Amino acid sequence: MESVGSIILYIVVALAMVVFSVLAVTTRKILRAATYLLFTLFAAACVYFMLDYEFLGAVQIAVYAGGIVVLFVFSILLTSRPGHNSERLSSKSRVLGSVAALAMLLISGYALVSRCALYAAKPALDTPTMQQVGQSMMSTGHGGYLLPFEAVSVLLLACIIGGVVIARKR
Amino acid sequence: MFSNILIWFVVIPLLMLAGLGLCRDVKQVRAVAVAGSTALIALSVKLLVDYLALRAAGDTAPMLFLGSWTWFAPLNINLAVGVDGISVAMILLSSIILFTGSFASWQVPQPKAFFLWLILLSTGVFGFFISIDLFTMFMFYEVALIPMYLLIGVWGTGRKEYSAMKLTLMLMGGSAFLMLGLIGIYYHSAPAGQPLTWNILEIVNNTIDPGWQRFLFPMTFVGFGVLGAMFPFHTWSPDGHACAPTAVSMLHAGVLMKLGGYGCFRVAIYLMPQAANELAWIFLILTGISVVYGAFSACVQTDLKYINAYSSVSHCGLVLFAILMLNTTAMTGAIMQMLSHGLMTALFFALIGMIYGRTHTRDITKMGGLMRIMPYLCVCYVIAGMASLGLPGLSGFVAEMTIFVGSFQHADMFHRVFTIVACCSIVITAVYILRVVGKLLFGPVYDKHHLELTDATWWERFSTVGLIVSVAAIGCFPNFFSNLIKFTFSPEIFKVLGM
Amino acid sequence: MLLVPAMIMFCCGVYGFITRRNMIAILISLELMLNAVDINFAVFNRYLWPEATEGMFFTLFAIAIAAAETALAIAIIINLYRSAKNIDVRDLNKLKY
Amino acid sequence: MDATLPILILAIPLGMFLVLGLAGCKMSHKMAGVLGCLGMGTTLVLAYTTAFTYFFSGSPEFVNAAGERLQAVIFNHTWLAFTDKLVIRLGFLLDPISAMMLVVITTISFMVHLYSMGYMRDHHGVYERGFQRFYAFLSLFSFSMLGLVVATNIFQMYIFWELVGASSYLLIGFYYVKPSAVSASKKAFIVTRFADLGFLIGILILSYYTGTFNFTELTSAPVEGMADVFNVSETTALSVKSIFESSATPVFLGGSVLTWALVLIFMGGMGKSAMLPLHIWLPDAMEGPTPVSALIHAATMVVAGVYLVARLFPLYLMEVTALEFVTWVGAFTALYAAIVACTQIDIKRVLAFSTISQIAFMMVSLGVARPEFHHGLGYMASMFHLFTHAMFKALLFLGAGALIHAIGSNDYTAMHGLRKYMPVTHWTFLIGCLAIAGIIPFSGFFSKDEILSSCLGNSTFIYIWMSLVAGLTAFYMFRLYYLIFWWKEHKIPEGHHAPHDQPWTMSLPLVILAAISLVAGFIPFGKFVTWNGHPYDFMAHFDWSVAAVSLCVAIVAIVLATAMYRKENPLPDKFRAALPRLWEWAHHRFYWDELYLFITHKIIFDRICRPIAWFDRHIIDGTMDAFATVTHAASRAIRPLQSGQVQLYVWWYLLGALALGGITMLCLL
Repeated sequence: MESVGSIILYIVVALAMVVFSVLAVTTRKILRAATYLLFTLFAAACVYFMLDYEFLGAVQIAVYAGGIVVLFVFSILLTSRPGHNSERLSSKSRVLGSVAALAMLLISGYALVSRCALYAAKPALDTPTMQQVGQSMMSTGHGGYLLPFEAVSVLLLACIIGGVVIARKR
Repeated sequence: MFSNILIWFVVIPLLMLAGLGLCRDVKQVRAVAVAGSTALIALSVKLLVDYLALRAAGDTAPMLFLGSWTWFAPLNINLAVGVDGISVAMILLSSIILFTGSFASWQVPQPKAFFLWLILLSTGVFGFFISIDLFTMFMFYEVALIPMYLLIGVWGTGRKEYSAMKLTLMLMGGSAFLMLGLIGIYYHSAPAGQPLTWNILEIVNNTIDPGWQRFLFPMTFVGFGVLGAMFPFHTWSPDGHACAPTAVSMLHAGVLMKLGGYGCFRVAIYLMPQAANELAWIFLILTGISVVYGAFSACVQTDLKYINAYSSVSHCGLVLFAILMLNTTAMTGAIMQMLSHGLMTALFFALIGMIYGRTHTRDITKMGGLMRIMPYLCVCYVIAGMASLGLPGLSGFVAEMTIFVGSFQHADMFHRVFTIVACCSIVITAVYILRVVGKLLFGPVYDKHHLELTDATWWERFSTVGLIVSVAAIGCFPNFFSNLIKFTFSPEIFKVLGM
Repeated sequence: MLLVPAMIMFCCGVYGFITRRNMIAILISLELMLNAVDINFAVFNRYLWPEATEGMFFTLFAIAIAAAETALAIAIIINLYRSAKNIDVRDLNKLKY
Repeated sequence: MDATLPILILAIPLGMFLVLGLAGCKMSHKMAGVLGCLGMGTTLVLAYTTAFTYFFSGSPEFVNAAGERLQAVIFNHTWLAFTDKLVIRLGFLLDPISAMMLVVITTISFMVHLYSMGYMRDHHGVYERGFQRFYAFLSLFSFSMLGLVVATNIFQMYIFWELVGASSYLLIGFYYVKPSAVSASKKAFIVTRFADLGFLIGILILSYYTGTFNFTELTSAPVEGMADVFNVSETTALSVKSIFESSATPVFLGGSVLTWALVLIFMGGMGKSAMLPLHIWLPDAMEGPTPVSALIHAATMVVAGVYLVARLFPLYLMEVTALEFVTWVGAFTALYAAIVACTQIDIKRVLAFSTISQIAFMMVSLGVARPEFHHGLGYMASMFHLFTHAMFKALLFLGAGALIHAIGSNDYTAMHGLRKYMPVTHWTFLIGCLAIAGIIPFSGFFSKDEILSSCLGNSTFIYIWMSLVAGLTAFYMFRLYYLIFWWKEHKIPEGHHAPHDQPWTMSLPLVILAAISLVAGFIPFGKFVTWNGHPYDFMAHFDWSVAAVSLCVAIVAIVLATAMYRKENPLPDKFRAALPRLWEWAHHRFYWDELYLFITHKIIFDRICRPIAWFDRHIIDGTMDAFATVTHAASRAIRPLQSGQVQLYVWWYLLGALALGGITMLCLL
């Protein structure tokens, strides 16, 4: 078993994650939803840290929390009309949605419970250093990710251009 | 590659397409169309002469002018070409009809686009007749079908969208069967362990497993039979013909429907003779029905084009009927009927187009006494009618008689009885042809406005004379054509049947 | 163990995706689901094959692509808003058929 | 014999057809007519030369040492080879009957060409519209008919058989603006076409079993000793014979295959020769110009059926059943047509029914001919009657044409008492009537007498029957004669010229034909034409009792006609009143036309064609359309799924995913 500290950490992180994600999809104010999303994302970053993937956690914070959420906020401000930023959900769709979500939860939960050891110990691992990550990114062959890296960079370029073109004022 | 004469039958239309693309006005379009189709006629005459010269020199190979160029090696697809007497006859027919069709569509609207599609269609037709590779054949077949949709849908009359759609869908349905059949043949084209092939000449050396033949034969026969207007898959033909513009009707009835008969022979029967022998009776019944049924239906139609479309059902039914008899004489008759029907129907449709262009109606109850008004066209119509009802000296007679005599030589009583049933069509044909001639051309003038109409223009005369001369040539010198075709049905085709 | 909150997060995403009508809210739900999946990748990698790095890198790329996708989606949403003055998905069905 | 002459006989009319047909509209009317006459005149000379050579040259090609006439194939060009054995050849067969027919056809045709120069123009000398076309068609007909009689094989005969049918169609419909002419031509073509179907099937059956089309091989077989006469090797002859005598040939519906083949072939002859159930086209064919009726529908084409049976006569001899069929069809037709002829008003219709009746005489004569009796007298009599009938019937028709041309109507009610106005026509017409009535010494007497003799040789019943018909013939012909030329004084309508005789182009043929009708009876026909080529002297076997009886019958009939019709009197009306039902039926030709109209319109059109067309449009096409409709409906039905509501798509996706997950879960349980 793990240390008590890590268990407490786990509980805190898990709770934050669950609570904030639930809040993010149930709140009526869209700006609040974005804020809750931010907290959820932080929690996810914590998970990465707990898994010893520091670089991943850093990226999560930088890209998601730092980039995407900001984008969200800007777009919300751009698109919402004053006093009109709340939406009313019909109870029917809410019921249906929660039924679907619960069913989903049930099925995947069952799969999880029946297949995985819930309390498995974390194997020991040398935290992959930045150097290792960088080398993997830039190398080919087994464990090398040059091709996806390049693909992603092209994709990002395309996104930039696409974004500019789409959002351009006519 | 270009030293092979056959490849030019595809190259010239393609060059014509390029030429049409550069055209700026109507005159240039006409010039390209006429020049190209003249070149094709000249080429097909040269092919005929060369072919006969080779045969006279004692070349007894089943196909001549062979050529093969790899196209897609992993699937053994080649552009393989070669012709025998039947193909030569069909190529000649196609080029004559294309030539006369170009003249018949002298004043078509949007000539450039029209001719583009028309020439693309004829590319497919020529390609189909010269190929001996099943895949290439199928590809050209599709190339010939698709432009039809646009030609009818854009340049047609009446319910053109409906008809174009119906025609295309039914023919596509047929080619779905066909494709299954062809792929099936491909996978049984060689003995186990040997490389597969699409080449007809190679497949024929390997007898396809009879069990598979029984499955593949109906596929291919129905697939081509749809285009050959076999009952009950003929209903695209009346609507399609009725709505198509003149030249398209000509090409379609004259050449495209022949693709069906030719394919039935070249693929279904040539490659799968045992199944053909076993299953012929089913299709004999269907085609026998076509023959009589088409003729009866034609008797009560009032639209000129419908009459001819049903008459085509009857005549093309006779083609398939004769092919299924599986003997040399009847098959020769079938091919001659294709030639004859092609020319004669093209003539019919050309004339109907010309009459329609003047009177703006095709309803025979709304016309009458045209003989006084446009004697030239009407005389041509009478000649076409006479050819259709089988007057000796014109092509219909020799073709039908060859079929009847050939079919009656079949040893089986069932076949002979069906031949007699098919013979009855000559009477019914006379009924509907004379009905039209009597109502349309003779009698008092029905509509006073028609009195102001003019007779044929020079290009119309050119077009009709060309067809009439061809019809009369077959009718007067049938032995030439018969011998040209007959050699193809050499004994080795029938060796499997023990005939 | 870490999969459980991820799973719940995913279901929240699903719930949000099918109930919310604001496009940005939908996008937010989408991000939740993506994150849940990312966590799964990382967890499986870490617990089952600690020596391998595929899961981690997959997550890495997923984050990058998600960022790109979000940026683009937001651009579209803003553009839509400009033309339709509305970002309610139920009213934006002109592209059907 | 050199082939040049025979080739020219066929080539000149054909060439004339092409020239007049293609270039006719460019030349003047007169030139076209002169050209046509010249062409036909040349053909006439050539044909006479050929026939003369055949009958009198004594060349071993044509006659053997025993004096028997042979069949000679002058040339035989392969036209279309179906198989090695079944080959259509276009050839020229000379034998007694074809040589005789050459003479008949060219004579009548030339007369008609000449006559039409006068007939086809009005009283002011203006030529009719389409005059060149008329001559072109006449030439086409002459070509086809000549080709038919010289056919060397049955398929060549069929080819020209169809061609004469087509030229007959074109000529009947010459006045194509007249709806009645159009429908008459259509009727003629379709009825004969239906008969030709039988002919074709007969040919198919015959050729299937014998493996040949050639007349020499077909006809040389059946009777002993024929082979050497017709120049065919004994083995071929025996093989054809043995085919039909062996039990290997199947029996179908109680008749042997040969019987069926022959009956079916005879059906073709019934159509062309207007025998009973298929006779309806001939009276209507009188819508054509009168010279055409004289040439085609009296003298030449309509006897093609007789010629066909005569050509295959040795085969018919093998199957007496078929010959009896021929006899009875002929006998009924003869009586029927004679009765109908007594009640017609239109003079051309009277002549048409008379033609039907006379052709039926020839058929009966062939039907009763047996080698046992006077060496096949009936065959010779039939051919003789064909010859004489062609002459006097052409004469009568041309005479009728002259009358019609003068009066402008076909009805005798518009004529009456014309003898003073048109003496030439009157006298020649009288000669024609006497000839057909069978009065000695006119030609009809001899040929009819021979027919009756041969009937007597076969059965007394037929003899009495045919004598009765002969009496009726005399009666109706003289009824016609008196009603045209006597009855009462001619009334000239106001503002019209008095009718007068025609120009020489019309009178000359009348005189010539009258002269032939007068003397043709004295031709020793048996010396030239017999069924097996063996010369036969009829006069040596002449049966004076038969001759006396037939003469008496004819004279009684003429006396009766004179009494009834010479002067206007109420006797005919009394007769009519006495037998109202019979008169009514006969006047309406026993309602055959109505029956046919019923069958074709009510049954074939309304009960077969229309339902088939309906079936095609609604059932077959409906099924095809239904495929499209169902596909279309299905796509419409599922289209709302593509609503554009993203969340609905997610719902579907989610349901699918849940279902899959659920299934997986259940599987894992």
